[in-house]
Amino acid sequence: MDRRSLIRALGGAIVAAAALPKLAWAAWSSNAMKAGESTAAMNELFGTADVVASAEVKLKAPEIAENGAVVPLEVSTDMPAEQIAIFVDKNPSPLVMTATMGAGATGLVKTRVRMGESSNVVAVVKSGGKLYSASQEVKVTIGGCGG
Amino acid sequence: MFKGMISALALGVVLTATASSSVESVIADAVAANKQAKALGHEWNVTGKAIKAAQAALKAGNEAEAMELAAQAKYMAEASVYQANDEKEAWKLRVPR
Amino acid sequence: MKKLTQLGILVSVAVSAPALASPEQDRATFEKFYESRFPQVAEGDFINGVYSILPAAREQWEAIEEFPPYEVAIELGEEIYNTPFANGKSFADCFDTPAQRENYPYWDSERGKVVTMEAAINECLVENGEKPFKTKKGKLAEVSAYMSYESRGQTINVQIPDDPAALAAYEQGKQLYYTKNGQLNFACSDCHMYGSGLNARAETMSPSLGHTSHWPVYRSKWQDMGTLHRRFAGCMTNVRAKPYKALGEEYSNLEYFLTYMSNGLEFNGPGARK
Amino acid sequence: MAKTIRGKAKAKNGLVDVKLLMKHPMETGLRKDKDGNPIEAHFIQTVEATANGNTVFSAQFNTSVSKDPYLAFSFSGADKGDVLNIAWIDNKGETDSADVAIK
Repeated sequence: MDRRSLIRALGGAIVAAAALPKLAWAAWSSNAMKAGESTAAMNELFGTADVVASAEVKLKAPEIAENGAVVPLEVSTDMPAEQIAIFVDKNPSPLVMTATMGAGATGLVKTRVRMGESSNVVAVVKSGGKLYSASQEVKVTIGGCGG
Repeated sequence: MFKGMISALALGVVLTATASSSVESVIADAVAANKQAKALGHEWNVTGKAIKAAQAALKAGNEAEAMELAAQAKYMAEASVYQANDEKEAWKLRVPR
Repeated sequence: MKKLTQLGILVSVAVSAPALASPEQDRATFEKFYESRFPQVAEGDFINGVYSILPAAREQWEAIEEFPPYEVAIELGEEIYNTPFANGKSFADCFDTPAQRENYPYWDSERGKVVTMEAAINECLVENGEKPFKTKKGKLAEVSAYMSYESRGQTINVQIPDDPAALAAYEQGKQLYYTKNGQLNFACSDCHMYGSGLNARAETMSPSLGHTSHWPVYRSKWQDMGTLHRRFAGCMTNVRAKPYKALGEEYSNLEYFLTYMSNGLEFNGPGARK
Repeated sequence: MAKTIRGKAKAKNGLVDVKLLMKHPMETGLRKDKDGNPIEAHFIQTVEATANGNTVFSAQFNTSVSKDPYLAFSFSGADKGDVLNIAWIDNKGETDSADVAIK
């Protein structure tokens, strides 16, 4: 299922779903994005939730978030990576983002995410068609010292 | 020490207030004391709200609640004046030598 | 006869020598307090606030600093700085260079008051027939962010001239710093001196040495830039006191005292905080 | 649409390090405004980075990505002087794009 046929398949859905804007590039994986639970989101995104924890995947995440609205995350791997996805288990929609490595891209993604509450953060790397993961518990505290 | 003193004083004020002066005069005392605290630079941001709550309860006609809120407002206003006067000298103790 | 008068002067000076320590003695004691409380902090690193004493939090801060949210404000500030007023002049006519942090806050003897950089920005507007900016955030914070960015690396060097009124302003700022306020009954020193490094809920109290080096600040809590006086007001609200006015005398004197305490350190604004 | 994309792209021994900051409210649709009515979801859904004609990196964001999203990645196959084009589209169909010079 390469990208072009994916778009054609989704293209049909989009037209059926009335006046959504015609997306020129990779379609937005709405089923995966809307899934309310990590495993379901993973299944929607990758077609499987069969993932193995691996030291090859490095997830840099804070133990205690300075601010739940801006949690800096970094996922990196030396494996040849096709896709990287980040899940925050306890978020309303756990799939936070997914990145597809294009021509020459290395296995690296940095971003800043929102976390509603303390939760396990899972990074999944797709390499050679298989899924590898790393995870870490990130605590989110109620900010502020008075008031 | 200071915290314990606050609750003791609060209890004392509430009891005597219900017995004697009416709600308006307690509110007036609170407003006066709060103005004094403001002049001394020690107005608390909770006092104004308590005064408004007391005035609203009074307007709404529930006398008992208004008295309770008025007494709290008066207590807070007077405590902030006490803090201002006490701190005129006390701050020097915190300057490192 | 001349000798006698000299003697007279000498005596009067000795008698009226201020019982209070001089600002410079205050500063030395202030600095020694923090250097002995946090010996692990490298020379000059206090300008990074709580991140100078919290390694884990510092890592997250450095990740944010890779592309800090205040960069937007710096660009907007530069635009405003160079945009001519209705009368054709611009901020460039008020300031010879945007890098002004090292000249502020200063004691203005004619007007008898402390002038902060943010106040000078608004005064420049008023002098040119423009409306002053709002005093806690928005355009004032943006112009200040641009000017602070241009001033990075300048040494903090607040002067207290030999003028009793200037010394009084310094003493008022100092008194405010050590005075308990609000229903929670805290003084700045309770948390930021004697409590520095300890936690209030999940927040670690930052040390006051270097406190005013990195303003204005983009706080992710505000999702916005804010000036130092916005932070003073926020902190006083935290202890349930009614805050004073931004750019008012109380906060300007407090900034005068606190910045003097950090003399010798470097300006590194604008900053990013939680 | 005011310039919403700020980028830094540095080429170093064959790799280009890219850092992006995009100005966008990233409303989750779960927030309410001052008078209590919910604020509509409004967030960047896809970001595409192309250099020398091919897509080097693309990302899909969900509502959990922070306001003014930050995105960093690295790729090989371009050098100083080349241009990296960044484009995004959000759930309302609004878009913006910008060229980032590789230094």
